[in-house]
Amino acid sequence: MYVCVNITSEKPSIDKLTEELLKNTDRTTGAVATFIGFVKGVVDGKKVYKLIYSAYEPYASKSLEKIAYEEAEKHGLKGVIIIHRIGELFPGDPTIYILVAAKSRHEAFTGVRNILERVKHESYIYKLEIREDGEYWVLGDGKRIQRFKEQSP
Amino acid sequence: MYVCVNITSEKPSIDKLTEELLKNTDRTTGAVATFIGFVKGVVDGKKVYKLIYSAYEPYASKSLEKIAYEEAEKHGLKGVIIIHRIGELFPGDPTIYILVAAKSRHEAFTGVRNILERVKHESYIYKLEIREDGEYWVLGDGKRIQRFKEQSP
Amino acid sequence: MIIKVKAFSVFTDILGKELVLEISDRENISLSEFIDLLAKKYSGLSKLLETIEYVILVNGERVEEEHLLRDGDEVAILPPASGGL
Amino acid sequence: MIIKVKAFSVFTDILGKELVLEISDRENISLSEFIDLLAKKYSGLSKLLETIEYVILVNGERVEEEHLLRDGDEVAILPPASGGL
Repeated sequence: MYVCVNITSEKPSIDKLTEELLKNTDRTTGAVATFIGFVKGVVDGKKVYKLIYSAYEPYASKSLEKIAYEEAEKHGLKGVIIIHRIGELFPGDPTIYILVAAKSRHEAFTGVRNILERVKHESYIYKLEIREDGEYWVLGDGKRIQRFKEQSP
Repeated sequence: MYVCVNITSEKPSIDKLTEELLKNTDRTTGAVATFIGFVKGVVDGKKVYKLIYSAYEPYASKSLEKIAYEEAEKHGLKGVIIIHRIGELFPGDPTIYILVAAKSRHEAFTGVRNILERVKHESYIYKLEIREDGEYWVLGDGKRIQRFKEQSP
Repeated sequence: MIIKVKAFSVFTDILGKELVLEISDRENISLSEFIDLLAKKYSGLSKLLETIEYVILVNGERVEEEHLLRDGDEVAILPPASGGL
Repeated sequence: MIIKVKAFSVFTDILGKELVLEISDRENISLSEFIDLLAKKYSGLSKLLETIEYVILVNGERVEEEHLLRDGDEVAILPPASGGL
């Protein structure tokens, strides 16, 4: 079972990640399912200027590893890669990459979906949304609190 | 709605396909779900040497386009790319790429799964499996008939 | 009247990938009559058509058995697809 | 005794990203006593802790409220995660 996680400001190559996954799994891998999240340019009808992601390291990376191993075990996955980007990201920028290798398409799809849901809730990664109508901390799956302390200039 | 299909012997770049999808969809795209199929090195416990895919063109491409448009309509997808490779493919080689762009992860996952199932059944694309125990035509989702006419040398 | 036949997958074992038939002894021929004619000419085809599911297309379209073929038509004989993976 | 506090997301509005507290007037302090002390020092923290769900970790682990902090411990105050997309 191959697991690789990374929290980084860099933008990775999906081709290289896919090759890495294939190289590190055995010859019975028939399916790779991938999810990529992108910064949306509009949320709740408001223009989004950028997102700022921050992570509580090293525990955020450890949480991603835990999710990857547990889901791989549960669904018989052959390989899992999770890359989460942090820092300033702009509309159209990719935020997260989840790649899952499995013998069949069913395992791969189930694996990638479950991993994404768990990353959203268990990852110690946090999002600030900078929009035309203010700055919002995003808590959990959609709750927003307006930022009440201006960042020092 | 952006649709691109291609039946080719070439191996495409997933990074380029993903960029193409983002470039051709609007700013509310938040999710891209991707499926890539690979030639397995072992099937039914037998070593696989190679697969030979053939397509009935131009109707195979038309069938992929039909599937892409219909599923995009049905699930509110923003973009669909389907690339199917033909010719000789060896273990570890990618055979099919399906990329789906949507506003949310749920639409993207549902879209890519449904498109894959339909491609398997409605695409006028055919597979010959060259294995250590003979050559098999694959019919539908797993039925195999041993080839009874040797290819001329 | 010239009819082109395209075969795929297991049907190529019997018919080859492509063949061109000239029908000279009659004015017109329905799709089912044409398939019967093929089956007489190529042994093994009848048995295969009884054994597996198949689709026959004329110029890429599904048509009725009684559909009359025209000069230059392309008839394709296809087993269940196996694209995807 | 030195305790490092790390705040994330909405908690940084009150605490900043990181602060270091020196507890000199007592031998030991439980996690809940420490959070009470923080709440006295930083107005708005109590209200926020009542308003939203949160997790407090000590050196990356979930611990009981009565857990006694030790010199050099890192206490993190975290709202619900919002990674992914």
